[in-house]
Amino acid sequence: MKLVKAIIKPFKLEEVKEALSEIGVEGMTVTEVKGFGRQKGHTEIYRGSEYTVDFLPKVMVDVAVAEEIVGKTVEAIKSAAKTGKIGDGKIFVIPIEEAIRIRTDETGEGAI
Amino acid sequence: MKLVKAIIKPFKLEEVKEALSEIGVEGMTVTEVKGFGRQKGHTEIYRGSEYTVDFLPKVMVDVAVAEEIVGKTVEAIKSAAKTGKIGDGKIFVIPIEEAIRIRTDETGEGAI
Amino acid sequence: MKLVKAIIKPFKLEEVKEALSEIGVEGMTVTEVKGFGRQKGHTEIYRGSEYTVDFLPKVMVDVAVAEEIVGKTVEAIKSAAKTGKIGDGKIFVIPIEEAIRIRTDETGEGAI
Amino acid sequence: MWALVPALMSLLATSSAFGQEATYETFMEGAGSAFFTVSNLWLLIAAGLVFIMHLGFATLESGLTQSKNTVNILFKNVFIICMGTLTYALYGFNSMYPGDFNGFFAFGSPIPNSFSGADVVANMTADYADYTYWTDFIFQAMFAATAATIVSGAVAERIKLGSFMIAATLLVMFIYPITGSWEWGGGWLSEPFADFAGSSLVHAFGGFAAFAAVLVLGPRHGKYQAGGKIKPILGHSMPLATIGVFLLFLGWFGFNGGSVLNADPALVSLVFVTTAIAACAGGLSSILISWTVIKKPDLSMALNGILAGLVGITAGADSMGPWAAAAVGAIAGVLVVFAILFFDKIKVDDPVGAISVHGVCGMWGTIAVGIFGGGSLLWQIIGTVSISAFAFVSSLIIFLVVKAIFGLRVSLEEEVEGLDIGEHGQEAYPDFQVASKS
Amino acid sequence: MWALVPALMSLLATSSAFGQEATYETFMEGAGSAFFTVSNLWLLIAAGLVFIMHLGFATLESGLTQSKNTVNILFKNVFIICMGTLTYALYGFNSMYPGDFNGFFAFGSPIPNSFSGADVVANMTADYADYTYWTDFIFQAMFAATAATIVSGAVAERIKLGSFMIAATLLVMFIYPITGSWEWGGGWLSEPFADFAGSSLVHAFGGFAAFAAVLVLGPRHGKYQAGGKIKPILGHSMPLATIGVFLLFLGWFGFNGGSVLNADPALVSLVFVTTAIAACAGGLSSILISWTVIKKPDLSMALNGILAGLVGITAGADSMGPWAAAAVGAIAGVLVVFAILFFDKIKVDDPVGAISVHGVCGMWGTIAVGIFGGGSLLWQIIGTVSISAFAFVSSLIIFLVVKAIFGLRVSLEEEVEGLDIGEHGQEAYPDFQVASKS
Amino acid sequence: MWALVPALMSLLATSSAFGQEATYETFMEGAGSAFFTVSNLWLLIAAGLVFIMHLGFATLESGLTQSKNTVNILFKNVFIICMGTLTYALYGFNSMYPGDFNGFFAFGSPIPNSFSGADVVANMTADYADYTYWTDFIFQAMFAATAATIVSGAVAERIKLGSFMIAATLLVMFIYPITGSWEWGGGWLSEPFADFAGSSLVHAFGGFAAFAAVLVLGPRHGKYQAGGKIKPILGHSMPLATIGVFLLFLGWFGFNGGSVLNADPALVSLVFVTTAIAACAGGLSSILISWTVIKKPDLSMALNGILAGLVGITAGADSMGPWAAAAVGAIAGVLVVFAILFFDKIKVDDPVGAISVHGVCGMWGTIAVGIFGGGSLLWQIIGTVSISAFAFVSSLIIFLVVKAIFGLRVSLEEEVEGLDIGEHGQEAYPDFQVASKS
Ligand SMILES: Nc1ncnc2c1ncn2[C@@H]1O[C@H](COP(=O)(O)OP(=O)(O)O)[C@@H](O)[C@H]1O
Ligand SMILES: Nc1ncnc2c1ncn2[C@@H]1O[C@H](COP(=O)(O)OP(=O)(O)O)[C@@H](O)[C@H]1O
Ligand SMILES: Nc1ncnc2c1ncn2[C@@H]1O[C@H](COP(=O)(O)OP(=O)(O)O)[C@@H](O)[C@H]1O
Repeated sequence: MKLVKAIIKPFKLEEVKEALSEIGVEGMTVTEVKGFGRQKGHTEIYRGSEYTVDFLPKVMVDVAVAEEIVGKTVEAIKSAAKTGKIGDGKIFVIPIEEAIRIRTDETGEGAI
Repeated sequence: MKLVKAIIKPFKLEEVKEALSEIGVEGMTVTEVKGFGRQKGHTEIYRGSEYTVDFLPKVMVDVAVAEEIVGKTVEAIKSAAKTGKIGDGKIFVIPIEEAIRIRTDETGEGAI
Repeated sequence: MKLVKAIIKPFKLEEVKEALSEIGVEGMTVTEVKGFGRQKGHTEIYRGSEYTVDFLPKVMVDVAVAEEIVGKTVEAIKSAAKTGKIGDGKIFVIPIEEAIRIRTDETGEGAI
Repeated sequence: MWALVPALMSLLATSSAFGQEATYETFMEGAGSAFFTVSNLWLLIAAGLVFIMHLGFATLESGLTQSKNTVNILFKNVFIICMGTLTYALYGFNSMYPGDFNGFFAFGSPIPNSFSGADVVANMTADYADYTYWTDFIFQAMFAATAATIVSGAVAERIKLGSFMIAATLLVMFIYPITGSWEWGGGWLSEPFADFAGSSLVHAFGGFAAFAAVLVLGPRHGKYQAGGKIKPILGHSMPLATIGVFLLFLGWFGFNGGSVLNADPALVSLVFVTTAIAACAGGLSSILISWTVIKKPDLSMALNGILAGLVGITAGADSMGPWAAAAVGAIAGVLVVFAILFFDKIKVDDPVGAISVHGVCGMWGTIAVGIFGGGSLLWQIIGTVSISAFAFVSSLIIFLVVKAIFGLRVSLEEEVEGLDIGEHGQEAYPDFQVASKS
Repeated sequence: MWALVPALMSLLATSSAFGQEATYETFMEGAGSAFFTVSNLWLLIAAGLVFIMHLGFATLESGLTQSKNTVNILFKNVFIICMGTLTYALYGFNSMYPGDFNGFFAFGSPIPNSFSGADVVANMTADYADYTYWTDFIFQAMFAATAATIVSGAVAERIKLGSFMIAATLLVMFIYPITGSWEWGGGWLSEPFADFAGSSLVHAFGGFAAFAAVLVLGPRHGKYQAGGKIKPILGHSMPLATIGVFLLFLGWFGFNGGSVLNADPALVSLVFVTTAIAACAGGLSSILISWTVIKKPDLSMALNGILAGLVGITAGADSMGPWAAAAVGAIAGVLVVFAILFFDKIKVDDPVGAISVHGVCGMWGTIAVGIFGGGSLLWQIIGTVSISAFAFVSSLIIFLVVKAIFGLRVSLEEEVEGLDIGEHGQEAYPDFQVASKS
Repeated sequence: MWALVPALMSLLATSSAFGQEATYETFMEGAGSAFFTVSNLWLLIAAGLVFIMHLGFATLESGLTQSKNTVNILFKNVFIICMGTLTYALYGFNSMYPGDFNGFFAFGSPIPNSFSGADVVANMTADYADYTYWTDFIFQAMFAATAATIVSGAVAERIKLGSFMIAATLLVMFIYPITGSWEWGGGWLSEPFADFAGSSLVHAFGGFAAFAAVLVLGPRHGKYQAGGKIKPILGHSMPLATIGVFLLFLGWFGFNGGSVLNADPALVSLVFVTTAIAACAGGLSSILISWTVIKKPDLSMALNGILAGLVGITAGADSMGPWAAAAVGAIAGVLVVFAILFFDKIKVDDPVGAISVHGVCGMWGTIAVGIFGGGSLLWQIIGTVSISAFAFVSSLIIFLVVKAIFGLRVSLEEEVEGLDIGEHGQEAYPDFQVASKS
């Protein structure tokens, strides 16, 4: 199993969720995060002083999936989240050694 | 070492924390997240339009533990977080290659 | 590639960000979290009842880096985040099997 | 006397007796009309000030409770002002001011839609009072719903919306006018008992009704834990709570100042001074006590202290000087801190401290008139105990009956999830990440 | 008659004719001055109450929109009150109250900087009205900006700041005084049409101007989705919205009560009663209807219901009794619920419900005077339709012209990101984690 | 003359001389009592309006500072109003209005608890003024605490709570009445210097006291960085800040309007107009300037501009016409923007801009009376400089002494963590995820 961790633009969340549903992914966990990268933040002003907000709001989607659909998952996220403009975000694939569903004690791929 | 990543119902956090303390886990990191899964969100209403809130508030607990207590840790979380109803959440076990305590430069299992 | 996951004190974020920039890390993702550990929370009071706030505000920094700069990255975070006082936080190194930049479809180390 | 005769055409459009019109005009041209006009205006403005207390209660109560129940609390407060005003027009006003009656209870009836003929003079001139019938109604109507609002805070975060709405309506429509008639309606308590603006009739009434409701309802889930540990359930916004207390302080100038029932310069100004001084003394003494006892300067206690001072001075704002008022307020500020700690100890869970602020300090304020205000101590005690006891028992019955028929508490699951989603399907702050609901 | 002669020195410091000073003094010593003084004071206080409605609008509108646009909404409201008061001084007041004119349109001119000689008496005593010229100006000025504020809410979350500021200025400075002059300025509608405090002249005017603006502007991105699905875009703070409605309710006592234009006890007190009763009836009927139709007790509908009742009674607050007012308010509370649902169905995107509350209920209130208030039904319809149509057409032209020259909408990207960053480079809540901007 | 004699029984209950009672009654029945009654009522209502300014300050200051210090700011504001009112009763009022004195300084004494015999007439009728002694006290008391409130904002987010409470008490109790007595108490500045409602006596006083306090205290950690870079520390809630400014604007109608000290129609209405116009002109000119200079329409600057206009017109609201007021306000709106930028440049860290708004614009407003209001320019300058300098020096001494004895600043760690946890052990928004504390 893998944990597919995608950092995307917030307004793409709905589309990513739908793309994942379509390929049969039934669960995911979403975190509001702040991203720092090539996309530069904007300048804000407060009582006359300018300052740069480096961190941009992003959304992190964590999806645990079975080995065989990792490719499809990455693909689904990628095409749903892409705008082609800087700051679209990243996907990281991380190994999961075990997964457990708390409610049923199921483990392994059945749990996710 | 492993990172035990548990996504649980928010009101179970206190019990999970206590269960972990009991088996000697001394640290953890908690994040507010939004979960999407088999448990369906509820319908809300705003000025006459109904809409479904898909994402439910969940809490993600990250605990780094030594190899030999991974089983106990998972067990502790599982029994503390279980209500038996849908939406109880998941536990994922992820490998950690190195751990460092910033304050002391300790590394490895001593650091966690 | 590795995911370097650092849990630090919030007011050290700026310095950590700069330390990472200096060694050439160009991106990172930051999450507000609550930490539980050796550093004990403080006592608060509400209408006459005392209670302990166990969870302290922390910031989690996720940085994906190429194998060869993992050491430098950990070092940079460590020295920037250290105050020497309890609660400085932890760094965990986690394997990443694949990384994708959504905008360009680049994969591997070029993506991060 | 008055050069300019106000156009009454429109008011009297539906009235048949055109010949009578002259009489209101005659009165307005006469000597007494200046004081009448000023007094009437003052009572209307005072009604506006009392109105804003409802916003004060709404913000105070929502500030001192959790964000997952905010829509529910706001909704209850919006409902209460609407329901309170209408039921008072329909029944309460004439039940509370019945004219000649047995001194204990009178049936109510709707206010009229208009006056005609001689009734205009009887109701719109100094023949009626220093203000018109309409002014009388609106000023009293703004007070009426307060009792329900006080209860609203104490039962927050766990009561079924529908059940609360029924119970609150019964309380405001039928019970509040009864005790009201005892004193202000000329009933058995009207002499020598003295409760100027309602330390007992409004506040102790509300506080003890709340007490009964909380006993029937039980504490919030998780508040009182095994081993006697108390888990504080924090209010979600101190700015909202502070806005609430300042608005209540402001409104109290109308609550007390308007209760003079005319614009008499000496008395209204004295009331403003005693009201403000008691409030400030209550705030300071609460700060002092909480700093000493709890070891931290507690904002929620300071806020409650101000309210305690205001509730305390309500009975005697017209009958004592500023330094006596300071004493009354300061004692109220101490009482409220210990009362809150006490009710928590005996596991009476009152999220906003309504029982302590309104119940305990309402009693204290009434009794204080027997100490500092020249009233009969015995009668003050008889009065406040009678009113509080009647409120307590009536409320107990109402809440028990409503509980038996409709149920009172939301399910544990809904309580944990929050009443905003459970009862309303709405969130108060959908854009913000709200912390773990526990 | 008056023993104490107020010191007028400073006021008249710049006036040349010292001999005239005696005349104002003479008037103030005379019989009529008591009613004049009270009435003048009441109108000034009423002006203060109307002023606070602008805070009500600011908080209501920002509460009912997303947190990423909060700075923008607050800024617009701050701008509107500043701009509205100054342009009214510069042009509007004298255009709206032109004295003798053709009945349809008059040019405006700045208010004077001071009066001297005989002008003092003509403008500062009962020769002018039951209040002074300055009182007249400030009371009317506080009303003036309301029309723009109503539009502000309807076009929120997508309009360019600069373009809005220009359109709002044109509307408030030049168009609002025109319809105003028709009725209040003694123009062609002044008889027998009756619009006491402005259900049509202020509210329907604002509502229909907003309607035109929204048609030109289009709905917010994502609101109306493929397949007819409506995606609700949630307001970010129900406490702010509730504060807004309570402040508006309070301010309405000044809005309607001050429109009596003197302190006549009978009429002002009747107006307070009808205003409060209609508001409460509107709130209750909206609660009832939304609970029945939408199946949940909806706070936002309850709040809109109160406003609907207030807008509804504005035209006839002086010409009907409390129970007629209750009927007017209750019907308004039903109307507003269906109007909001209706406008959403026809894809007119109005984030705060301004068109329904002010436009629809403004019309209803004006017509209701022909039913309950003894007015001519035909003339009431003619009046409200003329005013609404004129507002609609003028606003349509203004917004189309501004669109053609400057553009009206922010870019889609800015709309998604929020206007706070886009237009102001500022955030409303920088300390809080705000949910995914969508 | 007056038909209805108000019941004075209760007031006089403690008075021995029953025979004197008739005299107040006689006065109230006499001719002069109508104007007296109206004027007295107006001053009481004005006192209520000034009271609400304290809520305005509380919300403005907490809105413009970080969420980790919100409980602390609210607490200070609650404390200030309580302490200010009580110390003014205890000492300040009689020190500020000492009757005959040397013109520079007088000791104070407590206000009495009641009046009896001839004193009733002397203090409760036109023998005293156009209002009663109690009215005089409460109106002035509401002003008194303002000076401390102004300081409170400037020293926010880093001062020790206890030390602030001591310094503020000394300032309000002993120093404010001294400069107050110079002008309003009949001291050396009372002629020909003109400061109508206190541009200097209240605002410049507060602003310059704040200036001294900030110099002693130093800037917030991290504000001024190496290399001259300024790191803005953002206010956490623009809605709170906006609520604050609207409430202050409203309150200013009482602040200035009440300072007429009676209900004279011509003068009070002029003051309402000049006050509103100056505020709006200040808002607009700040918007314009900040848009031009900073390139963005800055809400915080617009809000400060309104306050600048209000502070500016305070000295001359009674002595100039609306267009002169517009000029005064517009210039204040420009001044405040540059003053804020200037103080930031010289590293005087004032989180809410109090020194610029109250200090700089208070001076400007006083001087403006010498330009537009017919005052002596020389004396205006002498007056405002004397008052500001005295405030600055006194405050410097107080804060230096308090620093030496108790320390002034919280530890760096506490400053970073926030004063809410550090000083109060409480959080303002426990349900919300608050961003990284830096
Ligand atoms: N090395 C990294 N480790 C973790 N997160 C990263 C890293 N680089 C970028 N990110 C995340 O991805 C987001 C987008 O990256 P950015 O460099 O701005 O644009 P792009 O994805 O188009 O290359 C960042 O805001 C950040 O949240
Ligand atoms: N594949 C997944 N990857 C990541 N998180 C998941 C996944 N499936 C479920 N979750 C998380 O677990 C929570 C509970 O899952 P759900 O399917 O609702 O119920 P259950 O845990 O009872 O199967 C979800 O809200 C989500 O946060
Ligand atoms: N085993 C763990 N797993 C995950 N996070 C941990 C663990 N132990 C500590 N942390 C995180 O590190 C933070 C600091 O740890 P703490 O024990 O307080 O101090 P120190 O880092 O000095 O040892 C905690 O607040 C928590 O967020």
